[in-house]
Amino acid sequence: MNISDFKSNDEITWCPGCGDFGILTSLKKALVTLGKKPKDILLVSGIGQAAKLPHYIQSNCFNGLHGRAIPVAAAAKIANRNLTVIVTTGDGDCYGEGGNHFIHNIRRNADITVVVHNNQIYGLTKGQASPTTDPGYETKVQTGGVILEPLHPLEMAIALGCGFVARGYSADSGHLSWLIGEGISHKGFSLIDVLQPCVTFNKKNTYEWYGKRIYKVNDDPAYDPHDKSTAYQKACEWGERIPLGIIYRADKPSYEDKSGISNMPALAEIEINNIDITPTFKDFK
Amino acid sequence: MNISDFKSNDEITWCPGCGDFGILTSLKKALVTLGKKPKDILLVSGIGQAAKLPHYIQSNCFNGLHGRAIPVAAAAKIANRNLTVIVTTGDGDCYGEGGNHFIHNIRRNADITVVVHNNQIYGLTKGQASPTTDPGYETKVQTGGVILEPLHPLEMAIALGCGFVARGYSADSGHLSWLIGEGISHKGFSLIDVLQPCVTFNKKNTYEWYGKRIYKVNDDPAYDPHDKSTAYQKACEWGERIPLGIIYRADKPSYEDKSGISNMPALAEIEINNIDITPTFKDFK
Amino acid sequence: MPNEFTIKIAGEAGQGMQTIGAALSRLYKKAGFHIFANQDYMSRVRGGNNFFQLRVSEKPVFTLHQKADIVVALDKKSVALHKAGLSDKGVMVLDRKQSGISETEDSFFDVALHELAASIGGSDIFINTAACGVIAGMTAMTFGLLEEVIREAFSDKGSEIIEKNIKVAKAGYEFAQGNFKKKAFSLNAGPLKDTLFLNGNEAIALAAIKAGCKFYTAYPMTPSTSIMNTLAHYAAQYNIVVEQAEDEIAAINMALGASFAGVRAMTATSGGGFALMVEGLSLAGMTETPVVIAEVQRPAPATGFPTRTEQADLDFLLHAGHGEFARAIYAPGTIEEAFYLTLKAFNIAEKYQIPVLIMSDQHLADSYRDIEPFDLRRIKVERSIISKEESKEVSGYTRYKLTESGISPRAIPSWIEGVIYADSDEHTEEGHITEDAATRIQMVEKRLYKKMAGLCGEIEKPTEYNITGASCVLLGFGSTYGVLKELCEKSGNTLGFMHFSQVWPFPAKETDRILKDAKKIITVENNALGQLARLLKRECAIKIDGSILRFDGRPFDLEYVDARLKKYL
Amino acid sequence: MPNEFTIKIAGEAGQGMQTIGAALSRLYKKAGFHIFANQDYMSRVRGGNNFFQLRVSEKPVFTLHQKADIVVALDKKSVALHKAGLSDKGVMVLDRKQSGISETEDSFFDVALHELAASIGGSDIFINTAACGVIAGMTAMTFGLLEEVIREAFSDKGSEIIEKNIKVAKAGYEFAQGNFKKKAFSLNAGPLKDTLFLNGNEAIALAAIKAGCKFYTAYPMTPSTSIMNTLAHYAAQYNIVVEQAEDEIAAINMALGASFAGVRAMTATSGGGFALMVEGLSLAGMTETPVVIAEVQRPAPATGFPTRTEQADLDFLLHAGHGEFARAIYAPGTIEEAFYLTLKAFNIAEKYQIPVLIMSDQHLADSYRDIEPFDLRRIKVERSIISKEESKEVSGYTRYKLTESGISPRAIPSWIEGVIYADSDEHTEEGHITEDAATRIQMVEKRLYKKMAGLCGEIEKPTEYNITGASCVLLGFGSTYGVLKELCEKSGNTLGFMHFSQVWPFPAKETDRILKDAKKIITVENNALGQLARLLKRECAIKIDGSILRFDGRPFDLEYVDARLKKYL
Ligand SMILES: Cc1ncc(C[n+]2csc(CCOP(=O)(O)OP(=O)(O)O)c2C)c(N)n1
Ligand SMILES: Cc1ncc(C[n+]2csc(CCOP(=O)(O)OP(=O)(O)O)c2C)c(N)n1
Ligand code: SF4
Ligand code: SF4
Ligand SMILES: [Mg+2]
Ligand SMILES: [Mg+2]
Repeated sequence: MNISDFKSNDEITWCPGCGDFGILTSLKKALVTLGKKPKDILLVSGIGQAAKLPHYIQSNCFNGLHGRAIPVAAAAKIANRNLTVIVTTGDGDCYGEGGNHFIHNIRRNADITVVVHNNQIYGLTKGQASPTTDPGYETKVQTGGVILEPLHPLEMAIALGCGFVARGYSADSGHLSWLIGEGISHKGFSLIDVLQPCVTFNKKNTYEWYGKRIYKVNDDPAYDPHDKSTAYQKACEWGERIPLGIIYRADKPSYEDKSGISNMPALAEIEINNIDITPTFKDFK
Repeated sequence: MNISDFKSNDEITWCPGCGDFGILTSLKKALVTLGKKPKDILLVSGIGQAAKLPHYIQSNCFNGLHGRAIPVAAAAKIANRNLTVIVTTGDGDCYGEGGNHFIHNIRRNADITVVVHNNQIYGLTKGQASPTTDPGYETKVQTGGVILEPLHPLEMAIALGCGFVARGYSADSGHLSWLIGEGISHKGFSLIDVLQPCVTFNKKNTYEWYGKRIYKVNDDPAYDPHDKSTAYQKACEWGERIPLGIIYRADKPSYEDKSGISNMPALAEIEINNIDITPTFKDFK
Repeated sequence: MPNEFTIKIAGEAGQGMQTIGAALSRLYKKAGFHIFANQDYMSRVRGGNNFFQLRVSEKPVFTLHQKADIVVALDKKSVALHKAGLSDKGVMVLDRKQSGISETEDSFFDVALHELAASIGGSDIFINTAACGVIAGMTAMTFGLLEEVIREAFSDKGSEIIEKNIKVAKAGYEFAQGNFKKKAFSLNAGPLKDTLFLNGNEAIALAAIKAGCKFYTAYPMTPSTSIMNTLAHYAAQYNIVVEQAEDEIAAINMALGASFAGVRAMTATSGGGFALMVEGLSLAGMTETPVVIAEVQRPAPATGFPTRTEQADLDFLLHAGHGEFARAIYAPGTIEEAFYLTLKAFNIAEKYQIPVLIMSDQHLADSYRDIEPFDLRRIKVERSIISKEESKEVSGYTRYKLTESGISPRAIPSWIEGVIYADSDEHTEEGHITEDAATRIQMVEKRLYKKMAGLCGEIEKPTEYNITGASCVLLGFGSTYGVLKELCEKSGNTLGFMHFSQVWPFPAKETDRILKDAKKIITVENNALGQLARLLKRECAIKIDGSILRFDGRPFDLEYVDARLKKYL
Repeated sequence: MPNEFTIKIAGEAGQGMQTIGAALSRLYKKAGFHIFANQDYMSRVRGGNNFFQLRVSEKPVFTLHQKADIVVALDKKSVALHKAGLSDKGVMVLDRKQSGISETEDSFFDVALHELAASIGGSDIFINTAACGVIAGMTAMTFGLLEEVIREAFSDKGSEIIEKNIKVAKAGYEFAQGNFKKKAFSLNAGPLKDTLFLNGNEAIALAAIKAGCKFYTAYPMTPSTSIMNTLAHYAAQYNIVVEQAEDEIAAINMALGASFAGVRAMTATSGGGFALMVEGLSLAGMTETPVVIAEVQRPAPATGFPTRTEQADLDFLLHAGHGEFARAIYAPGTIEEAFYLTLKAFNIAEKYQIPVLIMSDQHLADSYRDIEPFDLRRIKVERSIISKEESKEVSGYTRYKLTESGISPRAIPSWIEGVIYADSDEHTEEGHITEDAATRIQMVEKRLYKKMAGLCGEIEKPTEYNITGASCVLLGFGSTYGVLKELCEKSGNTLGFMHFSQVWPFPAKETDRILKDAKKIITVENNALGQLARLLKRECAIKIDGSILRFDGRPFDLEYVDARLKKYL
């Protein structure tokens, strides 16, 4: 498989210069590197600019409701564990409308990889604040500037016990595709929050703004993503310097392992034509 | 005002021995200590055993939908900031069905106090796992024992930037009523997670079980709840020892302050009979 | 009350009415009687007042009476609360001393249950067993049968406990034989039959297992939860994943994800939880993903009466979801229909790639009846996917291919060589987002007109009984089946009935044909608006003459309907 | 096309069609013409093909034509896409060089917009201004008027920018005067009027301000978002809190919390978001908490066409929510109705303590018309709470006191000395949880029967036009008002219409009375099921003869309906 095998015929509708392009490329690269076939991949998304991504890649796709990608993805994985399941979602989709599924699926820990196109704005609906919009940023709805504390996705994920917590940058495709590859290889829920400039509606967190601040934690050989307390400190960093990389890692059994389905054929492949329930009748006699 | 002024005539339907009684008493005590009047208090709840509490106390009450107490409470506070708004909710109500509101209202930071009766089980629906049920605990639904990572409410609240994060114990009413009082006095979203034995459905986390493990962080004069990293470490503690007390504190402006409504009359009191919108017509000419 | 009697066991939540009821049910079943049992309980775990009611008969029974012949009052409150619910010659079994009741009445049969349990068993916990013994004695059962029931019930508790229970039961039995003088409650047992005894929720769960449901997800909500409990109990044995969702939105979306990935999937809830699934229902319609949803109704709005019964979500289920798409809604009237229609629901959902709803209610969910074992050949599992075998041959696959029937062949991801795009936006045949007007029209026709046309060819036939002869025809759907049936049978030729176990697509033509000469038509509905009557008005030509409605959270009983029928006859 | 013409400005998202449209609208309005403007856009931020369409007329206009007389094609794709949409003598304004179009056609009017903007303004960004100049020239406007419009539009941009724009506009204007030879597009201006120019969403927002809404919360969703934008814009000035919710469930529950606490509260969304509010709707019904909800429809199911129009949620809104409770649903047909009915919605919601829905759609939401300034005396703010003053006298308050009207006096927490219990369970008059059957019956009667009876006395009168004279009467609700009105007026006496701006409670008796002698009745609906026809079938006695349906996401235009009417005439 090479990059062109993942090319979709659908027209891309993102704005020129949008950070989403970099994520698309990085994802394709990661899939090529991992040697995955389109037929074995399932991309699940909600609604938003980010959530259009599955149409732009040759792979299975379930483009569902705004905010509801993660439950679809987790269940699809459980039902057919032969699939490599990846969620492409936005900061609104995942942390806003979909917040409850985000929390509880970290706990559930099915083997899915969640790539959040975090442009710190609602792109598709034309520029309202998202949960990660910086305080003070003015929009048509937040006319006096955002007054809510931004949501800290990495801190939250660590607090919830997520086993793979990473941050990438859409403009650094080499690094991002590596992160996505690692996320997919991690068994369990993997979060990759991706800084993604929205050139149309986010006039603050631009390529330049991010470019000045980002650095890679994994460049420091002493950085140990397995150490929760170091990781948590690192996750708190946001401002003058913004860390990229695998911030936190913990190995823990996945949902599939704990539920026992890892040792069964994929549920979808179990023959159902002649299930005999008569042995159970005795319990109702 | 004294305790009897807060007595409701409604029959209490909790099981004898339920931890909820201790919470009810503690709440009343706190209100007496703070010198609040029933008419100025609004208790908001969802559905569950915990959520029945507002009926058992003389005060205003909005007993709404399962999982949806917090948005009701935050908005009621914003609309009528003369009210002291307290949410009484369960671990399922608040962290399960209501998880998304929990997250985002910590960010919103309206001045409400959220008391979570955390019995680590769904009581009213007869004993299914809640988000905080200990791993391995068997129920009629979790027949092989709980396999999801428990949700860590205190860690999460800190990660979200909650300004008041505390844990109480229903059987220690003196301490709990102090915590509730502090929570109410804190300006902004206050979380008080209360360990609450469910004598009917939680056969693991009993009075005895908790009794052996709890200790009070604020007994240690060196403990500084303002230090986020210490607080986060403390919040992670669960097992042989379980910390009680004010785990984390941070002073930050409330929603009311940031939105400017603190400087206005309560919204509910603004006269609306003769609003003149003609000056605005010019914008549509 | 010839050939039957009704026993009601009442007390506080936690006093074990269900345990007694279950034991007595087994007893009478073993004795060759027919049973209809229903439950009335409050939304609390301890205290209050609940009851378990058991109608025991020589002939099959399908519904309940308003009054009980024997009331077992396990606490003081029950005596006062259920006195009015005693039949003419009814007997109230009570422990006057324990309940602190000084007065006495003709109907009272005082049994020192408490003392009996304590003195013979050594503990209060034997009260239930003592009560069983008393009832067995009062109803002329042989003690051997009761002993059998006790041995089975406590089989995993060790012999000491078993023997103690038997001793206590015996004492109660003998006390009744010695002291209960009225001999009103003796029936003639029929031949012993190999029947099943289960409730509506259990029937739905068993059908889901049989249908090959491999992924069940739900958020607990009374009165639907026992579907999940039953499936969880058998999950390991039948290779089913039962996953408690974080909320109902997750449940419906998980069910859709699992279904898309290739398994048969189901969820269940009650009205409030279903309200949260409405967006997902619309998603199922748009993405053409099969899913089976059981909505076990309870009185609403909002939280309402969490543990009681109502049929007020008919209109809601018919029209839930933004936009227009095909759906099917079944409304089983009996335990048997609950089973067969759930099986059918899975087949239809998969065939038409639509959401299928099973509309039940607390009364059907929690009521038990003895029934013939299910005929497992009656409805076969009919798969409507491209099988793994066939998948090898597939090329150039498009998920939403336009076809005559509106149904596009459905492939499973990873089975075919190609890829599958499912999409919630309006989409092309490939499943990509489109803004095209012509495509939109084709897709609406596919999802709505064409699928509805197909579904109309597979409508479940309504039950008809004595339509032409009757001077009044009663109409109902869902759990009212039993009361309609028994009333009509008892009425001689006066009454007829028609029962709809499928309410969408509605069998409009069939109904007009069947009812065209009906003299008078009355709907019987557990709601306040007469929603079935409204639906008939919209869908059919026939005229409805009135509705008998009940919306106090309680099920219909024979006498309730009978009394209200008078004005129409 | 005597006395009017239609201009369509088409191009990629981001090319500024709306800017041009807005400027031209102001221009023609200043010139004394009447305008109806509608928008067609895709669910993307850049690229694709969108258009802004402007109907300019000597007489008031309420709807659109299928074809445009002038199409301004801002990119190559637009030329091909909109050629078929030109009227007989229509002109396509295009920049052939820039768009790379080599062929020419009779209808083409080639203007080197790009060159003109670059050479005179010094930058591409002046293309829009250049286009305005050209159109002004083609339609015989005086340049002074255009200059005025430009000065106003750029008033905060500094004089340099203003002057540049004027220069570019002038060049375009002169080019058109010099080169555009057909003089088809000259109208006679009427007297200048002091009208407003706004769209349906803006009208709703202004009404909310006037009604005293102090808490508005919503989650962004096209096409409802501009209600929130408008309110946010004026929030500080009018002391309103506008709070973006984390999801729609939060929005409805926040609105209820604020309302309970004493303010008038509102939320808005589209079908998918409303689906998430359904449980909250039922909560409003049960707790008797007033709330106003605008549902601005778009084509569904699921995500559907996010930026297009449909009226397919009628059935859904009528029946949304588990259980039975009273609601009112308005379906404004014009900008004016959007305003007045929103005002009424707040009064009715508060008076009956119920949820009130405003059912709009993308077409009404995004379409502009020039209208008379709202008559602010027509609908007064009518408060139905116990005022702060009155609260001092209140004692022994119970929230759900049973009354003749079903309406219990509503106190505000902290105003009265006592306390208030609101409850989602079935409750007593005090608002405490109950399990009592008799109370249940009283409360259902209160929330449903009694309130509905009251609401039936305040139904908004349907608009009727030429019912008796017509050989065919058209029925519609919501945004179809304009097309019905103009068609009928043009038809002489052939057509009549009846428009429902309130669909629940449905004016059934009124409708039967009005339509009893109608010769033929046809509904005109932007949906696939003919939902209005179904509703009429259920609620009324009259017979519907057919439906003209459109469900491709586009609004009706005069010619579309006219063509489909043929078969009925
Ligand atoms: C239930 C529902 N509510 C609201 C919307 C409208 N909506 C579509 S995308 C979106 C936000 C997108 O933001 P984000 O997820 O950050 O994606 P982005 O466009 O920024 O990539 C919203 C609010 C919807 N489609 N469905
Ligand atoms: C939408 C909805 N889903 C489900 C329910 C059923 N339900 C009522 S209470 C409850 C759980 C209660 O658990 P918790 O919040 O922990 O309260 P507890 O009873 O343990 O105090 C559930 C699932 C409901 N009422 N509404
Ligand atoms: S609006 Fe922003 S996020 Fe959306 S495509 Fe354009 S640049 Fe990207
Ligand atoms: S079930 Fe548990 S939580 Fe509920 S009242 Fe009983 S003891 Fe308390
Ligand atoms: Mg975003
Ligand atoms: Mg709990």
